[in-house]
Amino acid sequence: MNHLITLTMAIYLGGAFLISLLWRENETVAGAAAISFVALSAITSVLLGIEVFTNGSILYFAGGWERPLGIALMLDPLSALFLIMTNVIALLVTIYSAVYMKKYTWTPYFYVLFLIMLAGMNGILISMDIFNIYVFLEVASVASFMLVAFGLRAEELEAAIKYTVMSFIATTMILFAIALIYGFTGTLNIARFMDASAGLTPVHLWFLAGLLLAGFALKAALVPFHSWLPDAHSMAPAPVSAVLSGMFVKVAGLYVIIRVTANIFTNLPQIRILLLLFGALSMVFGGLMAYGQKNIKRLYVYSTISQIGYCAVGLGIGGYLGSLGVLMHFVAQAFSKALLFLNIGAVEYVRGTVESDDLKGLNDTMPVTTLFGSTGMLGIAGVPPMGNFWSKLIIIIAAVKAGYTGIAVLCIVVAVITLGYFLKLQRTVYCNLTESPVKKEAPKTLLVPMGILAFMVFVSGVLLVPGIREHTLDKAVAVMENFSYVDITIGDNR
Amino acid sequence: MKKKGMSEIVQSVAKMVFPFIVLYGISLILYGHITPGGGFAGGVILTGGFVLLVLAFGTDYAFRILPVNVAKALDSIGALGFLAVALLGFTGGAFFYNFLPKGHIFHLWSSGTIIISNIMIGLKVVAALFIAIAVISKARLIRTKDGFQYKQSGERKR
Amino acid sequence: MILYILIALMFFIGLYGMIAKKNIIKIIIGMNIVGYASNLLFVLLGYKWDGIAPILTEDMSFAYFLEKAVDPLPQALVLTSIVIDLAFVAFLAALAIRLFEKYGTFDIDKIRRLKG
Amino acid sequence: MILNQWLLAALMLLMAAGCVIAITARSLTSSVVSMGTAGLILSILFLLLGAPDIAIVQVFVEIVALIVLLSIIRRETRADMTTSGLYGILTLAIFALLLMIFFIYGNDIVRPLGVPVITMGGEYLASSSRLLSAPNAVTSIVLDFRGYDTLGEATVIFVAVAGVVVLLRRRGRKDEKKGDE
Repeated sequence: MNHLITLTMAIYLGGAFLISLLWRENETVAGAAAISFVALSAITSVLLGIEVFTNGSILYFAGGWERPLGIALMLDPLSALFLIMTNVIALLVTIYSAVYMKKYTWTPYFYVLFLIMLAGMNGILISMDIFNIYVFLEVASVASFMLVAFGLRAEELEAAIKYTVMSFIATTMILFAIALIYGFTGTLNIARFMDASAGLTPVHLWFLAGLLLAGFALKAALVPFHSWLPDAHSMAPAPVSAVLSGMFVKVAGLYVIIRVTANIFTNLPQIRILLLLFGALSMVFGGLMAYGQKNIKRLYVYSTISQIGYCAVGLGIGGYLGSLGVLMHFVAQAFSKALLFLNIGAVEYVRGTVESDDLKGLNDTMPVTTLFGSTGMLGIAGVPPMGNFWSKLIIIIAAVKAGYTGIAVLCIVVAVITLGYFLKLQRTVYCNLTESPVKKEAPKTLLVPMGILAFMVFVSGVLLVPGIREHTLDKAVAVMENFSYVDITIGDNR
Repeated sequence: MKKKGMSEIVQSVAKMVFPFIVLYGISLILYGHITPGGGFAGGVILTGGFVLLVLAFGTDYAFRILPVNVAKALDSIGALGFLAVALLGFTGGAFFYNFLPKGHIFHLWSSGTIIISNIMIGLKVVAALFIAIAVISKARLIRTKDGFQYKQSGERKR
Repeated sequence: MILYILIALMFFIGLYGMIAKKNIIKIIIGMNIVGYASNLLFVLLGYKWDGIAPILTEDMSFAYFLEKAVDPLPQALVLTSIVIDLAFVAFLAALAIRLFEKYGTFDIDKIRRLKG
Repeated sequence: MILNQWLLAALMLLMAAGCVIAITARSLTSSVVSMGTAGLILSILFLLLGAPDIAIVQVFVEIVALIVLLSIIRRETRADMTTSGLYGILTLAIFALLLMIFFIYGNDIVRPLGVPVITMGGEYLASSSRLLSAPNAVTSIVLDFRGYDTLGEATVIFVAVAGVVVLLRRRGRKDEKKGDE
């Protein structure tokens, strides 16, 4: 069972190499192969997740070398949650892209790049070695640059170069931090570094934390570092946007920031204040920018920035409620963001535009798509039965309890702003009657993944129900709260 | 770069030097676990040899020695081979386990899977960088009245 | 210490090239220079005075090797990061060609069709 | 001790000078070439610092990067006529400030040169030839102990080259009009 931990990543890599070797010319076979590889990996990750949530974390050493020689890989409840989410969303998105990508040329290469991006994300999630995280971050990022520029239009290329340069700055900062970590403590393993960091001076800690946090905040697009995200995510093909906005910023940014704040720099509580500040800025800025957008994809992207801000705020507040809020918000957010991007992709597939001025009366022409789109929007806006409502509520309660009343008020205000811009969008785009409604629905292959995601958005709140919560989210929160994994990573030898 | 390549002196020197570069690259790859070198070093040196050919004779000549489809296949095969070495490690109990006998130190056939990995990485690096350089140096921009027109010189399919 | 300050200087030169310069080629050069700085930092951090390369030869005693050899791990990491930098250069070169086709310039300020 | 701090510092100063020229030169060709100079000095430094493996890789990677960069400089763009203006001065000022901070606190952040903590590295040195019978410790780290990193690295090259091929295809969408033929 433990061997499966590397398999999710290896399946993606093997799939990508095989597609580029055998089915470079054949779009249909490449698509089918990609779907089956992703499905295989999704099944594996669900199995792994069940194992982790029932029997506890898995520790694995690449090459069979015991520490400190081998690279430590680790799947604890926190990373298992992210892993399952990544691969399930990836499966739905891949099915969707089998039809959506038909208008692009060279789609086999799209699958190659897409699978490698997923492999990189899986690699980040299972790794406990900071240099390994850097390598797989680069794998995922480099693949995502290409995917952003895949359509080869002028704007897409422009977005790609901005994204590349900003991303390179981020990864260089991370690399410098890794060099300094290695130079001072002689280790690359996160858990061992946490042990060694007790002997470091505050100057050193601040320097490392600053570099790492700046790097990963660039990846997560928290507000002072957000400039690349609106271009890159709005210009990518819809399936890529769905994965980038739904999962990639959360895996490459949020997940690693959780690791950095909660598991590495535990004796530097001031980091949390910094995160609170960045989070509040992102929330407000993203919300306000989204209000004025005419391009619907851009609106969704600014909403991503705003919602990442919620996660950062929850992380900044900390404590049981804050951490629970972060994870719940992440789950609900990932499903609804992926749904929204797939939805707007379907609209673009049928109507050929994403400008809100050119789209009218979608409610009449594309009723099913509209239904799913509304579900996603209401989900993000935080209307009661959906998961986002509960997560926002938890974050607000946590803020009040921790004494950050101002932040709590800000969270409520931004929630209202979010509802506001989605209602505005609803009014102009979906409910505005056209003179002669002609029904032209998106193909079924596009609708089915959206339907599943819409269902997920509805039921994601179920994770909070007592009885289910104890077995899923609470275990992940425990990893963020007290570092139980240290016992198995450090304890047994050396 | 240019259609006909460089002058005759450069071309004949390139022709003489190329086999030695290839030989040196291969020896670096094979002896990577004993002496300085290894898959990456050998791979980039082999790429240097091909770069010399591309510069001296143009991309078409280089493509005759290593056709682009073969290079693409080699790229994937190298990557797959390295992944296969990693996955075959499961027979010994772990991902990337060195499952072959380690042999004697300072002998060529020693240290288990390292030599296979070296060959695979070398293949991968040379094929990948060759494709990158060839494709980039084949790219042409032709000036038209409203901007530029992109074209690959010597039009080949994929 | 002076060596580390020189590395920091090089890092900032490269970063200046990436952030303040507007030409794509200059940006790529800046990226490369930042890469040099980080690679050199890694190798310096593993260096021992009078160190030898971490490669055992037949006429060398094992104890001498263990005492004198420099840290091999940073070198392995640098190998990885050199190759990643090269990948960035190749990819950005291709991107620059395509951008020149669409915009007719390498000037980042003129490549600006997307709003804010 | 032939190899002292000042020799290394002199070489690095030369390298830094190359970097400054590369960033500031108006002519793009000369700036690319001075970047290449800096890279070759870097490979000499690697050789002096006991890292022959990466010295070899650095030389050839530098050449490949140089050729790639030179081949994309076009007649229209020989000179870099862009200016940074106030923004550039601001950036420089911030960097100078950061450099000052590093100058003050540097001793807290890095260990003195030449006395590293070789905890992990020592293990690798010992086990490379004992367990794997591979005398070259760097190769055995790259391909065995930390082979998993190398898998990621090989994937980065793979994906970068796939990206180059994808970026330089004729057209991106099927509905766009064909090229000139």
